[in-house]
Amino acid sequence: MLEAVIFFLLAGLAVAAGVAILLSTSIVRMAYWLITMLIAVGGLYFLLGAYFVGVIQILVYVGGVAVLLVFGVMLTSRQLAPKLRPGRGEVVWLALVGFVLLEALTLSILHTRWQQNAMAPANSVGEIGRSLLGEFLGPFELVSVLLLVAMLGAAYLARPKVPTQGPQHAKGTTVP
Amino acid sequence: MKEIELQYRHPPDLLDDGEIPSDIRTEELVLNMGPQHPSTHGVLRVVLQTDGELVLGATPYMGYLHRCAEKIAEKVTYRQFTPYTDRLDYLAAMNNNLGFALAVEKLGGIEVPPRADYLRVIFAELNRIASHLMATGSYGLDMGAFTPLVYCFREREWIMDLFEAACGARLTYSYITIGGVREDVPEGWGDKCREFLDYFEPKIAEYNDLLSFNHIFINRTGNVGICPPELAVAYGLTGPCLRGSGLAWDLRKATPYCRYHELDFDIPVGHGENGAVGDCWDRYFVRVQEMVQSVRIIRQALDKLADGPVQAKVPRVVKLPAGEVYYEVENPRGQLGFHLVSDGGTSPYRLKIRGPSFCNLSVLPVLAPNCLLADIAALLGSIDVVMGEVDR
Amino acid sequence: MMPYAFIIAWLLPLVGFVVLVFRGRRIGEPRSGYLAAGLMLTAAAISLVGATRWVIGHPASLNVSTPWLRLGSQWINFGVHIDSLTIVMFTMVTVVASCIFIYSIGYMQGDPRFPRFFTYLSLFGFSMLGLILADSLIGLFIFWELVGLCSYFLIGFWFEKTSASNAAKKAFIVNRVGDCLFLIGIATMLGTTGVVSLESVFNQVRQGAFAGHGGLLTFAGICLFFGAVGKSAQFPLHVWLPDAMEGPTPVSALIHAATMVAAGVYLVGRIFPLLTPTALLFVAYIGAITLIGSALIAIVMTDIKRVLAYSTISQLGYMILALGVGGWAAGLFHLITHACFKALLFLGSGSVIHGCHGEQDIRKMGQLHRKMPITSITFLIATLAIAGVPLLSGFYSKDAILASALGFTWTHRVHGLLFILPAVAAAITAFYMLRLYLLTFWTQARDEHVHHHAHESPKVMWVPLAVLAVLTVFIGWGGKMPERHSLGEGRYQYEGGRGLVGLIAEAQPQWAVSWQMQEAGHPSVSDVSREEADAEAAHEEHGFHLMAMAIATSAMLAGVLMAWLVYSKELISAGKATQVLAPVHKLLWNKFYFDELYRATFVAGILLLASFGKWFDRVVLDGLADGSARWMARLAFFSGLTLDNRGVDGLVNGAARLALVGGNLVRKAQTGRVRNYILALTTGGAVIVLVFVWIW
Amino acid sequence: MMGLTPYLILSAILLVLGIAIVISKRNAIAMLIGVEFILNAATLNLVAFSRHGIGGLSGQTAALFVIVLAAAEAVVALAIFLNFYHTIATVDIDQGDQLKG
Amino acid sequence: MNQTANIKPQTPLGQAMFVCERPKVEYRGLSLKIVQLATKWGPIGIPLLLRFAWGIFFAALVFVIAFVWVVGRFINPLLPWFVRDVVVVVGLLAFVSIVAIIGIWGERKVSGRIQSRLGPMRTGAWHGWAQSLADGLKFVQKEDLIPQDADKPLFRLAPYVALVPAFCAYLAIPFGVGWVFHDSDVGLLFVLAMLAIEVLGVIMGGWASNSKWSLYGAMREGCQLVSYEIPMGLSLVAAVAWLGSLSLVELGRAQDGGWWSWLLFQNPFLFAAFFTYYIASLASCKRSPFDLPEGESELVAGFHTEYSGFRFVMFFFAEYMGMFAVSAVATVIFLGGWNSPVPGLASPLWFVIKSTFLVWVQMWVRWTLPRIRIDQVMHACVKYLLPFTLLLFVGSSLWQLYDNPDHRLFEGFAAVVRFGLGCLGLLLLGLYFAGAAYGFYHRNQLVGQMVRKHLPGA
Repeated sequence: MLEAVIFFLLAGLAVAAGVAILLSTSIVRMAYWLITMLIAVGGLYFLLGAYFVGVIQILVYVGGVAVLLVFGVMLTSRQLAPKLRPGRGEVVWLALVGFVLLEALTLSILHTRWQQNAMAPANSVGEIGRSLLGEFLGPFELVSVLLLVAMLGAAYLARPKVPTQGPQHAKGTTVP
Repeated sequence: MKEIELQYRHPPDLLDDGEIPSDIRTEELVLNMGPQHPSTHGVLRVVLQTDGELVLGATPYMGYLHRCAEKIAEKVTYRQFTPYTDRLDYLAAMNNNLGFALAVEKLGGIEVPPRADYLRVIFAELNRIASHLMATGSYGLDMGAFTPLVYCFREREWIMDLFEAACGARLTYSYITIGGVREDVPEGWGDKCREFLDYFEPKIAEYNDLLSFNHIFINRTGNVGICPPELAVAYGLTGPCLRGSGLAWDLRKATPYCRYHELDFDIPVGHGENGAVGDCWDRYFVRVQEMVQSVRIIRQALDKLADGPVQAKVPRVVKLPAGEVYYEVENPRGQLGFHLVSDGGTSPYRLKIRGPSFCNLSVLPVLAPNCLLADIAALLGSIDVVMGEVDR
Repeated sequence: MMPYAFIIAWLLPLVGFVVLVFRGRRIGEPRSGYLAAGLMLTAAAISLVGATRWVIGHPASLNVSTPWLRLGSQWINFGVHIDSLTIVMFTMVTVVASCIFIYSIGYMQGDPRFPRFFTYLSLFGFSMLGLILADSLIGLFIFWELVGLCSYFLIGFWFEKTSASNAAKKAFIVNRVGDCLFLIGIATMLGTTGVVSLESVFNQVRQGAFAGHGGLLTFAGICLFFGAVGKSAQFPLHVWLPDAMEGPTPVSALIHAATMVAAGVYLVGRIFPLLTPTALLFVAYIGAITLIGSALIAIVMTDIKRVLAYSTISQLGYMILALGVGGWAAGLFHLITHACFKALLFLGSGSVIHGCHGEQDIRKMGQLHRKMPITSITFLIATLAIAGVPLLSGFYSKDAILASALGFTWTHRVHGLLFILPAVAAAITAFYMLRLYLLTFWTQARDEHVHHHAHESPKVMWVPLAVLAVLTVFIGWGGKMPERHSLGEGRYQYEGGRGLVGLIAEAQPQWAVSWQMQEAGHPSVSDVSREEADAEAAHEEHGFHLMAMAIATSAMLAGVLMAWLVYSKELISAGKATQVLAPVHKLLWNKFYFDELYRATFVAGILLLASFGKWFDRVVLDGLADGSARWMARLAFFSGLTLDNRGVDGLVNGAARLALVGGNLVRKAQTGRVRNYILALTTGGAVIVLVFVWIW
Repeated sequence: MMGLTPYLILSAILLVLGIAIVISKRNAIAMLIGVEFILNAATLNLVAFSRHGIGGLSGQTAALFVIVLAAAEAVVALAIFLNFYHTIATVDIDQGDQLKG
Repeated sequence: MNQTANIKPQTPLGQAMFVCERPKVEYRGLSLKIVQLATKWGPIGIPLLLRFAWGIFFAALVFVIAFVWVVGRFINPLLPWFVRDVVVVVGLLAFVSIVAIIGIWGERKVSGRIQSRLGPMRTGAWHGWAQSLADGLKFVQKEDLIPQDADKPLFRLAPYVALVPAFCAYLAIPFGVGWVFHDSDVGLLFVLAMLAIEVLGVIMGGWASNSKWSLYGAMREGCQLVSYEIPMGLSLVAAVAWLGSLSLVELGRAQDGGWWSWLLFQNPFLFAAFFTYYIASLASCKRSPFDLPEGESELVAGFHTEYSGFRFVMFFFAEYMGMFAVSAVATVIFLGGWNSPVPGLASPLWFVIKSTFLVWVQMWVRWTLPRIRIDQVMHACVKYLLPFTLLLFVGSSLWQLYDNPDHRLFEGFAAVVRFGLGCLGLLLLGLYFAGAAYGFYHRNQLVGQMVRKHLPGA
């Protein structure tokens, strides 16, 4: 019973976050609503017994990506940022498509009979580790390469265009 | 001299659909290192144009501590003006008084008894040590190390006690008056002074361990705010700032006054051990070495302290002959100059005071660009500005 | 061999016509006349020879027919039917025509269009002979029209005179009215019986072609009779004949006295078996009305040719009456005799006019018998003949007519008028003929100028007069009406006929349709029952003949006396009489206002119709035409500018613009904004998901 | 015991919200946030399935991969966006329609 | 001042002095109530409280310990499960707040001692122990201002977002064998995650207070997070890889073989890993050389410049909780947590001692070293610390690979190394205590007798 309550609480929080983002115009608010959503979903993972995924979610997403986004917000937000609102026609069309999609998905979900076999035991991190390096070794290596590429790409893209002289002394400081 | 022009690019108008220049800096922020700021040593306001952490331009604003000292000088008799000189560079009041007194004496042709001279030297150097202690301590504070300040103040307290014993005041002494010294030091003062010097000598090494040679400190100050000698001369830097850039120019040696020529001391100069010549570390370290030299001077002066009158015969209301004089004194922060024009009346016709900090501060806009925000604090601390002198 | 001789005789005038048409002008004045007259004389000779051979050989009837034209699936034959009536008519026409041809050579002397006159006369001769020989109603109708055409040409010969051209047009139009009804009649006959030649028609009728439609046969008969009314200037359609006098006198003589007008009576004679009793009664009454009316008008006429014209109309009335009352041979015999003396009268008046240099008003003439003795004598003979003086041809034929009329009225007491009117008219005829003769030849010369110039006409003119006078005198002699014996079933047998009358009576039809009708079990077509008709036909022959002769001569004498009193003795002054009977005189002078009547009704109607037509044409048709024209213009304009510009160009440019607009539209889709693309993406996704959901 | 469907429905809602955000927001970072929403919806599904026995453990490892990749994607996206910001001084995505037809 | 007098105040020189009405500040909210209460009961209550201060303090301490012991022993099995959780949470909350309070007081005393001054002496009886209480009281009654066009909701939320995760970190930290709220097998990561969230609170606070300086503070915090988190994680991973489990309890239990079984001394790489972790943890809770987010000298007070009143206290609490949490993790993983140096005497006390010692070291470092510039921080963490920790991780895993029976030779060498490191640790500890003794012995000379002479009541 408690689990259901918690589930609806967290689900409610996540959805509320989504809706709040839709409605709000200040980008900072949106960023923080995203963070609440991420934490809510993390909580849901805990609820589902996937502790490792939950923690990774919070660590990687909230700790990393969210902060990155907040950085993006701060770098680009100007005091007098104009309120960017979507056009009216777009909103109406979007609402329509959104409802249709939602309706379709929920209908499909409700109609199919999921094979409800036994609840998997809350597995330990070790098994995930083993499967990560066993069954999923291929993807694991690929992801590592991808991350490297992404890092290089991002670094290259975000390099300072204007050759800032940088503080004269910055060159060649050495830390023992 | 590389012309360092202020690269300031206006942010493009949002709605302007025109051609967008290719290299747009990120958002530029204008910061107000306002009058109330922990690292501005008094009411100095610096407007910074920053691009993220990088500072593009700094323009100091002054005038927050302006008390019209020079105008008042015209209304006030010479003697009455002495207390005002204390408040010019409130950290080195003795030297200010000395400067003013020497200027008047030079114009008035007043002869000062030798004991007064030596007393003047002793008190000036003690005041220099106190002011340098203040500078190094607060510089540490700027760098984020809180402990050195406390240690420096510990010794400064001792000096303050000595001053208090001598002239009853801890900060604004107005002890050195026209014609000599207000009153003689109590006896045993010299022994107390020697006791202090013996105690103080090893402490300087302690500061060096604590702050000067601290690796983080060196990182924060080395190669920051490098002021080449030519730039220093061009902007009229004087005092530790000038000597930090490697120029050994000290009025006490260059144009010795009140018996400095008889004393033996040497002028510390920045050699750029930890970074370039003329960087913040050099200016800081020059001050530390000057403290050592001051101790030597005081010791020699104490030894030469002969008995005799401390006050020359000067009428209560000093009347100077019409004429003008410009007399400079080596203040802990640089050359403090008094340009006295008298029309023969009891009060000067016009008194122009050259504050060393004023000139030293002028180099900030030149050194600031391309520094980081934290370096500004370091730079400002190394220049060691006292607003009293700047605003007068 | 016999019929071919008549065919050759028939074609000679055609040859003359063709030669004169092409070489008329080159042949010149007198020689064209000689050519035409010569050809006509040879034709006359051939017909006389043929007549004698016929009288000797007594063949029943000769038929020669050749397939002529194909009407739908049926071949129509054009043939020649020769019987005793044809022979008599053929000879009468050719003889009279040759006399007139010769006379006109003299009369037309000096006329600029001399050859053309003889061209028309030859054509007339050919068509009149063809009419007589034709064996079928259609053949007859063709020559009927040709004759009308020739009368139009000849009346309007001096077309410079507007009155002549109007008269020609009037004659032709009135004839056309009659011809229309005639054509309707032919059409119904052809329609119902399906055959063309008269013999076969009679057989069909006898076999009951008109079994169910008695009325239709009557109607057809009346329509055919109306053809005759038009051609023979009977009561309703008689107005053209007096005006036809505008033509040269020989024309009047030939066409309006002897031949063409006779054609109507000949037609009635030919189709006599078809006429039902009602039709016959109708014919009789038309004849009676015509004869009394025109006789009264002739009294007041002052122009020689007008008086003769009206006398011709009344004599034709007599012939129609005779046929109407059943006296078939009497009517046709009167036709022959009338042809002779009427031609003589006209040629006489012609020589008088010729002598008086174109003066036609009898009030300006007088005392011309001295100036023109031969003309006056021949004129006197003709006048007496027409008046019905015994021993002249007129007396015999008029007497026969009155006898048959008396027989008819005796049995049908209700139709008493049919005898009284002819008797009275006989007296009036005698009166106005003598008035004419006296005023022209015996009263004082009322116009010196005319009197002075009067001179006797040349030999080429008075020789034909003489010939005709001789004929008028001798034709009637020795004639005797044959007896009729009923063979039952409506068939009759004739024998005992002598003389010219006998010859004509041979061709009398042997049956009457009225009997056939009753035989076929149809309600009586006539108001006389069948038995009664047989009885009356049996004994009507001989009793009435003498009574009629007595009444006729007494009427003639009364007329002569009156004329003599009024004009030669001047006991009763004509002027005073005209004042007393002023309204009557005025009525008669204006010819019973028929002209005005017709002008008021038909002419006005036609004019009205014409004006309506004009209006209709102008307003409606023009309107339509203009309107359509205007619409057409607008349409053109429309099609031109709009349709073309907008349509075609529109299409072309439209396609281009369509492409442009389409392109633009599509371009709009590429907004370059990422969000729009994603929106499109999700819409597609939503639709796909929706579809999958529905599929489940 | 919670069934599977609530989780699936929640993920569907999150997906739609994510898409809506991506589409409706004109600020580039908001779009990134939208993308994060979508990815989270996916991972939630993965974990929910693995929890309810379908696919066993691979669901969670896949979720891990998704999270890691999402991080990489966010980094690259932000780099691109900063570049965009550097060249066109606005935040508004719609300004970036140089490829307009 | 007689309001009716219409004499305009003038300066000696005769100009009309510009008189500005002092804005009447009216207190709002909690602080108003407390002020009223304090003014009402203050004069009576406080001296009473102070007199019996010590007694009250010890009574509270005894009560808490007894309460926890009783619950753990007797009520535990009987209660429905959630009561236990609630009780534990309350206990934790109490413990943490006490830690924070002592921490604050401790910091001020230590900094005093370092700076050759006494630190707070007056509040409360002995050595101003009630100073943090006084501070709390002070802060509570201060008016919590919100800058005018600040992002109000975010501004209010920031302190909580900073405080709550810091507290949540304690849910996974085992104080003793059974003494953990929830022994999940990803405990370590959970703690790290919670610390990551705390950073967001700081950034939110910095951004929301709508002043350029606080924005700089927030940005620096962000940069710092990005740079220190990886080395911190990696050094922990090196340790965890050694033992094979992420669960802190597991880790603690594995180190119960006396001080040489502590992970610190297992292999040199781990030894270095401890120090790299410790440096990174300094950065994570914004301490000493890395306290750029609130760099007083440049950014006035960094991200919490605009905060005042209770909100500032919350940030303060969050900081100290973070310090203790980070030290706790270090002790559990590297220093054997609740295991005593001598095998067998395991008890939560050891855990507290070790953690406190590490917290002390943080304080010690803070009051000696100046602040590093932000680009130097990033340089340090990314260019030097990161590769170094990677090296350690590789090294320790290779070491573990060969340190097993089938490499007899290497195993022996490993044992020797382990023993050597143990001695080295002992040596360092001894060195520290020698210094301390020397300092205590020469305290007069060091501190300087003048101080003792000059300052009254020294």
